[in-house]
Amino acid sequence: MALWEIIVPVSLVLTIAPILDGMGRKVKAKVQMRQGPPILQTWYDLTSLLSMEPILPTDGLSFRLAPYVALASAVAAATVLPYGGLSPLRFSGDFFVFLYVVAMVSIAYIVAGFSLPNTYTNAGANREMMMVLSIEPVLGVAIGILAINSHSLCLSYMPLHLHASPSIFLAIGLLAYAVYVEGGFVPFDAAEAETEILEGTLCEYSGRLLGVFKWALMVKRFVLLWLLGSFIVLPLTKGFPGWAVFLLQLTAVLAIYFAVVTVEAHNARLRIDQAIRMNTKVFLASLVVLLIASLGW
Amino acid sequence: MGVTLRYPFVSIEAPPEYRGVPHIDPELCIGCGACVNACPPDALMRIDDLKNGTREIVLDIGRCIRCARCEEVCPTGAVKMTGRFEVASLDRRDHVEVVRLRLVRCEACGEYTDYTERQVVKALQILPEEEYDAEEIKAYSRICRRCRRKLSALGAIEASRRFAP
Amino acid sequence: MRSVWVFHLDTGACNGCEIELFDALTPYYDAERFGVKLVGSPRHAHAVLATGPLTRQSYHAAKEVIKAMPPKPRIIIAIGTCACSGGIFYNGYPIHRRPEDGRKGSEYPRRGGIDELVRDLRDEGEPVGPVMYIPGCPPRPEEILYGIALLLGLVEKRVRPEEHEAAGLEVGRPPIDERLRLTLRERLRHVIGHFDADRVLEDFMGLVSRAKDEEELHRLVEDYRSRKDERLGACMELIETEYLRWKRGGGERS
Amino acid sequence: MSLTENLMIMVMGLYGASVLAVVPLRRSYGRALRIGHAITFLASLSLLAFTVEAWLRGPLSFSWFGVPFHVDGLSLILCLVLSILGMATSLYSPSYMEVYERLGRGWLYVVLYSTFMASMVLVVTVSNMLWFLFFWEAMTLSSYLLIVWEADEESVRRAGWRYFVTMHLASTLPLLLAAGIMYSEAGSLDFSVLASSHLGLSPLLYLLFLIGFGSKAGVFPLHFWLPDAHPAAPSNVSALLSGVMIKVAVYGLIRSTCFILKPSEPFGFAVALVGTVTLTIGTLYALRQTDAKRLLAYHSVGQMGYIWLGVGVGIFFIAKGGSWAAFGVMAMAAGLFHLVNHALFKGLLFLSAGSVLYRTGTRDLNRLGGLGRLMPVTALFTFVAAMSIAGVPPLNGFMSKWLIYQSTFLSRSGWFVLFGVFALFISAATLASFIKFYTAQFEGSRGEAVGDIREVPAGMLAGKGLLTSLCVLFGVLPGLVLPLLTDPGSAVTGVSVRIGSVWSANVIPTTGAGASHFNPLLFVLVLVVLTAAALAALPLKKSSRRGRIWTTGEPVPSADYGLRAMHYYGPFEHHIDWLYRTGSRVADGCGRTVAAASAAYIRLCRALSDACSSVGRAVSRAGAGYERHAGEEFLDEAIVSPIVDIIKGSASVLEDVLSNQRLMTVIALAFLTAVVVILLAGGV
Amino acid sequence: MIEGADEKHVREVCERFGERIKRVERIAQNQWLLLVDKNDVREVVSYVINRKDWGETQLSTMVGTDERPIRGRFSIIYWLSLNGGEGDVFIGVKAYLREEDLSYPSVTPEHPGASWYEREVHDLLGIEPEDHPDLRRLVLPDDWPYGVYPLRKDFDYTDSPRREFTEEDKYPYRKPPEGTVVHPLGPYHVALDEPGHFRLFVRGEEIVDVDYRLFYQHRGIEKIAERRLTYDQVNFIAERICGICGSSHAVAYAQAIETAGGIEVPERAAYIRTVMLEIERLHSHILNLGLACHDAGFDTAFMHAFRIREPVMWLAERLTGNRKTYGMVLVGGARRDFLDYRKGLIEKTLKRLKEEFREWVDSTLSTGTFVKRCEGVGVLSYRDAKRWSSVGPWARASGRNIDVRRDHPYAAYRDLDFKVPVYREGDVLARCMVRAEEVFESIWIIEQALDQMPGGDILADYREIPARKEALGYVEAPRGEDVHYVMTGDENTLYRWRVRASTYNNFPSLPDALRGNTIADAPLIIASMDPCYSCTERLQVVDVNTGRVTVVKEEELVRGCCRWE
Repeated sequence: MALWEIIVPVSLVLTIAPILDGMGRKVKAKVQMRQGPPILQTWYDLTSLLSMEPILPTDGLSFRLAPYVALASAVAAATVLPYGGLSPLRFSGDFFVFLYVVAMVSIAYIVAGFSLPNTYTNAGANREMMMVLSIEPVLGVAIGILAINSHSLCLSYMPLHLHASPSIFLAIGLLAYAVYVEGGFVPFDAAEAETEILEGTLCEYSGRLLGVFKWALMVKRFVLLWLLGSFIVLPLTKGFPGWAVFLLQLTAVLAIYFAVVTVEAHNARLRIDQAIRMNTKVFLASLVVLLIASLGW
Repeated sequence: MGVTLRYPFVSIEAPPEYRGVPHIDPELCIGCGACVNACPPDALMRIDDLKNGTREIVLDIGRCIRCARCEEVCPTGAVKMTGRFEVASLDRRDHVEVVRLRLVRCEACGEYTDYTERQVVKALQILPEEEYDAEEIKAYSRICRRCRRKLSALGAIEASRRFAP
Repeated sequence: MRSVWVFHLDTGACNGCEIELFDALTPYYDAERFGVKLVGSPRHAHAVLATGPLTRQSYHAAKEVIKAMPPKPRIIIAIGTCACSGGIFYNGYPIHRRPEDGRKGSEYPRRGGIDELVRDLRDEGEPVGPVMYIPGCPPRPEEILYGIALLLGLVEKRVRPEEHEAAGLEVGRPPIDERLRLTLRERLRHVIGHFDADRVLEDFMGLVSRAKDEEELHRLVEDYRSRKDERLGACMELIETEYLRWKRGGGERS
Repeated sequence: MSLTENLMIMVMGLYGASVLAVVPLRRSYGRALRIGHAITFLASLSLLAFTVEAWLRGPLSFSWFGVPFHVDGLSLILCLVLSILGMATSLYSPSYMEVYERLGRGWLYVVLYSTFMASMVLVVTVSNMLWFLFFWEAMTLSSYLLIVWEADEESVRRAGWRYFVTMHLASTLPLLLAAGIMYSEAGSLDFSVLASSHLGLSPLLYLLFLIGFGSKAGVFPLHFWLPDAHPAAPSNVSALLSGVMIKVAVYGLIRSTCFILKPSEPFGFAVALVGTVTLTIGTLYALRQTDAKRLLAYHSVGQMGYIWLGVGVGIFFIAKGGSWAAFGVMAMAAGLFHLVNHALFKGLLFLSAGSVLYRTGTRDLNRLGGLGRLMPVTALFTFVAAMSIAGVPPLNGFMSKWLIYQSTFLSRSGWFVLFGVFALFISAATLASFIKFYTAQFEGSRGEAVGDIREVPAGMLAGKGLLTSLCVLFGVLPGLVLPLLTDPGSAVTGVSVRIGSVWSANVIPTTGAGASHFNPLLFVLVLVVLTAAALAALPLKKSSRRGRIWTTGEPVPSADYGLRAMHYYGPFEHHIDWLYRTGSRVADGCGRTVAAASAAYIRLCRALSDACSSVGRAVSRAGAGYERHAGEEFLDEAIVSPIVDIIKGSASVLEDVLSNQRLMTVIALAFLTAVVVILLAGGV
Repeated sequence: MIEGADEKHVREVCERFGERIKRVERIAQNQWLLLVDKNDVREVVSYVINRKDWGETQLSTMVGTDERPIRGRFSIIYWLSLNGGEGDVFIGVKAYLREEDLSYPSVTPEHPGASWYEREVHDLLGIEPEDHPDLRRLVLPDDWPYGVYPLRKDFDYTDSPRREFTEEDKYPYRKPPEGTVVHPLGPYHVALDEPGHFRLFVRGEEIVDVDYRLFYQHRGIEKIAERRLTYDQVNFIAERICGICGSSHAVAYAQAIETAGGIEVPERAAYIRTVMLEIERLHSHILNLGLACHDAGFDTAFMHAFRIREPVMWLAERLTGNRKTYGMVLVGGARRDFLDYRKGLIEKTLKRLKEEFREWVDSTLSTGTFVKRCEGVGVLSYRDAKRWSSVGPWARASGRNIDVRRDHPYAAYRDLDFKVPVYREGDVLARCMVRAEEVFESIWIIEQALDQMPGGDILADYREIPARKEALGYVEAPRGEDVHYVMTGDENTLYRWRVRASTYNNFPSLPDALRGNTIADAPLIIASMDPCYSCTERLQVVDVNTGRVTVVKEEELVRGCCRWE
C-alpha cells in the first residue's frame, strides 16, 4: 500500500464533498424555480469560514476538538471505500469499521452538543443520537443480508460477490434508506433543524471550527453516498477497467445525490418522534426482508 | 424554469407609479418649507442661517419614509418622488441633499428675514394683481416683520396725528 | 468576498423590512446568488441585517447578538429607514439614543437607528465592521440586493451628497395662471388623488400651450378623453370647464 | 513444585497475609486499609505473574490439601482479569474507602476483600465440582457482605438480601442439583473424571447450568437483583462485582458445558438468544437511568448479554464442528474478549462513578455537571471508558464488538444475523447511554451538587489510569491477548486458529479472500494523522475571543439552561415505553417469584433451626448479652439464631468486634452453607 | 329604562344593572357608552362577555386615558362587541378614576382576555387593577424606572429615563417548574421574524409551560405623535404600526376619525379601501402560509409561496407606489384612484394568482410530511379561544365564528358577498386551511368590488371635527379584528388614540396552544398564529394634542406672504 493510495481518495472526498453540496443547492434552487448559487458556492462559504477566527462560548476541550475529530473520522471512513479498483485500506470486516468511524462523526457532533449548557446544542445532540439509535437496526439488517449473500464483511469484496436475488435488491433499498436517514437529509434533518433548534450543535460554532465541522458533515454525507453508489455500481461493472468503474461510481453518486436532493426539496422536516416511528416501521419491514434472505431468496 | 431576475447585473427600472427617493429640484424650490412641515419623520429640515442670510432645505433620504407628502404639498413641484431606489451606501453623508437659498435682507434694518428671495417672487406670481397694489407689496416684501410692525405702528401714529388734531 | 452569511437582527421594526428581506431571498430575487444565506445563529454570521429603530428593550439583546458574532468581519447591514436613522420613530421615549445625540437636534445626516448601537459597541472596544445603509420604507427587494451587491463590490455606488446653491430668482411660470393651477390641483386631489392629478394637470398644460385657441383646446381635450382612461378624461373635462370659466370670468385681466 | 505453583501459593499467601496484617489494626481505619491493600496489590501482582507464567508453560494440574486444581487458558483469562482489577482496586480503595470511614471496621473490609478475591481465584482454578461450589459460595457470601457494607441504609439491606436469596435459590441450588446429577452418573465430581465419563447430553443439566450461571451473570430474566445490588456496594466493590464476579459465571458456563459436558448446538443457540435478549433489555433499561451506578449496573447486564452472545455463537459453531469449528473458536474468543474488555472498562467506569461520588457525594446525574474542568483526569479516564464500552474505535470495546459482529453477521444464519443486528443497535444505545453518563457529569454547566472540588487523590487516579491504559492497549493491539482468548475454543475443538501477528486482528476465518488482516494500529495511525493534519492545517488559536453562551438574546441563568440527564432521549424512550412496561411486568413477576421462594426458603431454614435448636439453646446460654432485634430481618435471626449463639458462646473474642447484628446473621449464614456443603461432601 | 338604551342588548344590560348604569350614550350608529362606577366595571363587563346566549361576545379593546386636563380624572373604557350574527353592537363600559385612588377591581379573574389590557394601563398610566393575577411589566423596557408613566399628560416626551439593572432584576421570569429547564426562544431566533422572548419550560423536547416577555418593539409613538406629528401625518405612522397589515391600521384609524367627526367617505374611496385591504390580506396570508412551511423545514413550498405572492406585491406597487406601506389612506378617503389600466392589472394578477395558489395548496397539502407536522399540533380549544377573546383566523380555526367584515360591516363590505371559513380542529392545519380559503374569498371580494365600483370623488371635503368625540374604528385585518379608539381634541386634533391590533388579543392564548407540544413544534405553532409583534407592540396609544398645520395650502402660503400685521 503506497501512501498515494490514501492521499488520493482523501483529497478527493475533501474536494468533491463541498462541490456536491453546491450542486445540491443548485438543484434545490431549480426545483424552487430560482437561479441558485454558483456550484462552487459551498466552497466559497467553506473557505470564508475557514479563514475566520472563531468566537468560543467555552474553553472546553471537547468543544474545540470535536470538529477536527469529526473531520478526521469522516475522512478516515473514506479510506476503506473502494474507488474503482483501488481501496486504500481494505481488510476483512472493514464494513463495521466504516460504520463506526462514520458514527464517530455523529459522536463528535453529539459530545460537542452536550458539552455546553445550551438547550439548542443539547437538543441537536439529543436528536442526532436518537436518529442514530433508530436507524441502526435498519442498517444492521441491510448489512446482515448483504453479508449473508456475499459471505463477507469487506467493503471492497462484498459488492463484487453479490448474487442477484430479491432480497438483495430490497437490502440495497434498505441501505439506501439508512444512508438517507444517516445523512440527515430532509425530512430526517431534525438534528440540524435550523428553524427549530438553530442547527443544533452547530449553533455555537463559528468561524474556522464551524467550517471544519460543516466540512466533516459534508464528507460524511459523501462517503455514505459513495458507499451506496459502490453497492449499486460495483456488482454491475465486474471486469470493467478501474477508471471506468470509478467514473461510474462518481456518476452514480451524483445521480443518487440529485435524487436525494429532489426528495429533500419535496418534503417538510419530520419531528424526531415521527422520524423514530418511521424508522421503526422500516425496521419491522426489514425483518421480513431478512426472513426472505435467510430463506435463500 | 427559473424566474429569478438578473438584477443587479442588468439594470431595471421601477414602475412609473413607484414612489422612489424624493429629489428637490433646486431650480424650482422656493424654500417655503411646506414639505418640512408635512414630513412625518423629519427627513426634511429647514435650517436658517440668519448671519449669512441663507436657508438650507435639507433632505435626508436615509430618514425618508417615502410617503410622498412633500410632493403632495409642494406648491412649485420642486419636490418629486423619483423612480430611483439604488441609494445604498457605506456613508450616511451620501444620503443628504441640501438646497441653499438666499434669505431676503430687510431693507429697513439690514437684518435677514425668515423668508427667501424666491418665496417673494413666487408670492408675487400668485398674487391677484388686480386686487392689490403690486408696487406697494413689492416694497413691503423686502422689509422684515419687526420693521413692518414698526412701520405699521409709525403709520398708525401718523394717522392718529392726522385724524386727531 | 463571495459568501455573506447574514443574521437577521430586528431592533423593533414594523415587519415591512423583514418581509422584503424574505422576499429578497425568494425566487424572483434570490440573494443566494451572491452567497447570501440567512443563518440561525449569530455565531455563523458574517453580517447582521439590522432593521428597526433600535428600541431600548431590544438594545440589550441586539448587543448580545453582535458580541456573539465572530470578531471579524462583523458587517452591519442596516435595512430600512429605521435602521439607518431611526425613521419615523426616531425620538420616541422607548427608542435608544446615545445621550449626546439628543432627541431634537437638526444635525444632518440624521442620527438614530443601528448606528447608535455600533458606536456604543466601538466605545466598549468591540470590533465592528463597516455599516452598509440601505434606506427605504421598506426598501424594495431590489434595493436590498443592490446594497448587498454594493457591499460585495459587484456594482457601483450611485448616490453622492448633493448640495445646490439656488441662487437664481427664476421660479418658472406655467402656461396657465399659477393661482388657477394651484386651485385645480387641490380640487383634482379630491377627485383622483395627487399622483394622477399632477399628471393630468401637466397634460392639460401641455394641451394649453399647444392650442392656439379655445376650439382647438376643446378638440385636443376631446381627443385626449377618447384616447385615455375614463377617469382621466373626466378630470380633463373638469379642468377644461374650470379653466374656461376662470378665463371667461376675467382671470387674465391684466 | 513448579514456579507456577509457587506463584499460586504466593498469591494465596499474600491474601492470607493481608487478613492477618489487618486484624490487629482494628482501631486504625486508614492504616488497616493502606496496609491491607498494599498486600493485596502485591497479591494481584503475583497473580499476574502467575498468569503469565502459567500461560507460557501451558496447562497444569496440582493439588493442595486434597483439593485438585487445574489451570488452563480459560482459567487464565479470568486470572488475568482478576489480577488487573485487583491491582486497580487495590490502588484505588485506600483513598476511596474514606467515604465509609464513619462505619469503621476497616480491617473487616480488608478481610472480606481478600476473601472475595481469593475465592474468585480459587473458583476459576479448582477442578472439582464440590470445591468449586464451596468457593463459589464463599465468593457469594463475601460479596454479599461487601454489598451490604453500608448496612444502615434500608435500600442497601434490601438489595443485599435480594441478592443473597436470589443467589442461593437460582444459582447455588441449581448448581448443587446439577452436581448431584453428575455425581450420580459419574461417581466423582472431579472435572477430569466428569469430562471423560461421557455424560449424556441431558437437557436438564444444560438447563441447570444455564440457570445457575445465568442468574449469577445477571442475564435476563434473572438480572433483576443486579441493578439493585451493584450500586449498593462501595464503588470499588461494584467494580469487582461487575468487572469480575459476574464473569466468573461465564467461566463456569464454559467450563461446565464445553469442558465437562459437550458443546451442544441448541444450547449454544439458547445462550446466544438469552444473550441477545439480555443485551437488548439491559441496555435499553440503562438508557433511562439517571443514577450513575444504577446505569452502570444495567449496562453490566447489557454487556453480559454481548459476552453470552459471543460465547453462545461460539458454543453453537463449536458443536456444529467441521469447517465451522474455527469460526466457533473465534466467536467464543470474541465473547471472551468482550469479557476481558468489559472487566476493564466497567471496572473503570465504576471507579469513576466512585470518584465523582467521593468528591460530590452524589451519583444522581441530574444534579451533576461541569466536572470536566474540576476533575480533568477523571474526565479523561471516564471518557475513554465510556467510548470504549460504546465501542468507539480504536478502543478495546470496539475490537471485541467488531469480533462479535463478525461472528454473527458471517454466520449465514438469519437468526444469528438478527442477533447481530440487535447487538449493533444496542451498541448505539450503549453509546447514547454513555454519552449521557459522560456529558451529564463532566460537561455543561455546574450541577447543583457540584461545589468547589478538585481532582481525586493520586492513588485513585493510578488505579483508573491502569485500566484506562489497558483499554487503549487492548484496542490498538488486540493481538496481545487474542491467543489467550482463542485457547479455550481450541482446547475444546482441537482446531487452532492463526491469529497473525500481534499487530493485527484478523481472527474470523472468512471466505472473503484477498482481504488483509485488520490492523487497528494502522487505522489508528491514519485517524491520528488525519486529526493532527486537520489541526495543523487549520489551527485553533489559543487567544480566540470568548463569548457568552448564545441564549438567543435574552440572558438565561446557566443552571436552568441545558438538558438534565433525565431529559436525554425522551422521545426515544417514550417510543419504546412498551418495552419498559413489559419489562417491569416481567421483573415484577420475577420479584414475586423470588419473594414466594424466599418465604419457602425461610420456612425450610426455620425447620432446620428448630431441629438443632436444642443443641443451639444449650450452647447459647454460654453466650451472654445477645439481643434480638425483632422486626428487622427476622428471618435471618430465625434461621441462624442457634448458630449465632454458638459463635457467641464459643468465640467471645469476636463479640465486641462483631457488634453489628446483621453482620452476625450473615456470617452465620455463611457457616450454615459451608456446613451444608461440607456435610454433603462428607456424605460423598 | 335609561335613556339612550335603544338597542336590545344594551337595554338588557341596563335593565339588569338598573341604577348602577349612570348614563348611556349612543356615540355612533353601533356604539354605546355606558358610564358606571369603577367598582361595577368588573361585574358589567363580565356580565356581557359571559352571556352564553349572546354568542361570540368579545373584549374588543380597553382604553385608559389621562383625562386630567379635561375632567381632572383618569378614565377607563372596556369595549365589548357582539359578533357572529348577534347584531352590530359595540358596548363601552366607562368609569372614572380619581388620581388619589387609581385602583379598581380587575376584570381578569372573570375574563382572562383582559389581562394584557390591564397590565398595559398599569404600565403606562399607573392605574392599579386589583386582584390581577400577574401585574408584571408588560410594555415598557426593562431599564425603564418604576413609577414613571409615559402616557400621562405630564410626562415630557423628550425624556427617556433609565434605571441601572443587573441581569437578575431584569425581568421577573417565572422559575422553571420542577424537572424542567429553560428553552429560550428569541428575541433573536430565526423562526421568529421579530423579537419576542418565549421561555419554554421543557422536559427534554416537551413543552411543559411557557412564560414570555414581549414588547421588544414598543416604539412609544404616542408621544411622538403628541409632539411631532400632525393629524394627517398620523395616517402614515398608523401604517407603520405594522409592515404587513399597515393598511388595515390606517383604515381603522381613518374610520374612527370619520365616525367621530361625522365625515362621509365617498363611496368610491370605500371601495378602493376595500380592494387594498383585501390585497393586503392576500399577500399576508400567502406570506404566512409560506413561513409556516419554512418553519416546518419545507423550503420548496416556502419559495413557491413567495413566488406566487410576488405579483401581488408588484400589483400593490403599481396601484399605490409602494409594495408595502401603501400610503393610500387619508382621513376622508383615499390617495390614489384606480384607473382603468390599474383595474386591468388587478384582474390579470388575480387570475394568475388564483390558478397558481390553488396548485400550491394542492401540492402542499399532498405532502405527507408537512401535513404530519401540522395535524393535531398546537391545538387551541374553543374554550381557550373564547376566554382569551381571540380573533381572526387563529380564532376561526378553533371554531369561533367571528369576522368583523360580516359582523360589523365597514367600507364596502356591506355590498359584497363572501364566506367566513370556520374550522373546529384548532390545530395548525386548520389555521392553514382557514387562511387558504380566505385567500380565495379575498380574490372573490376584489373581483366583486372591481365590478361594482362606483364613480365620484375619492376624498371627502370636510371642515371641522368636533372636539371630545369618541368613536371606534375597526377593520378585519389579515390576523383578525383591529380596533382603534379615538377621542378628538380641540382644534381638529386628537386627544387620545388607542390601537388594538389583532395579535394583541391572540397572543395571551399562545401558551395554551404551546403546552404539551414539543420544541420542534413551537416555531410552527407561533407562526401559525401569524403573530405580528410590531402590531402588538405598536404605538400603544397615540395622543395628538398639539398639531402643527397640516398642509400648507396655497391660500396659507399667500397669507404667509401677503398678510402684514
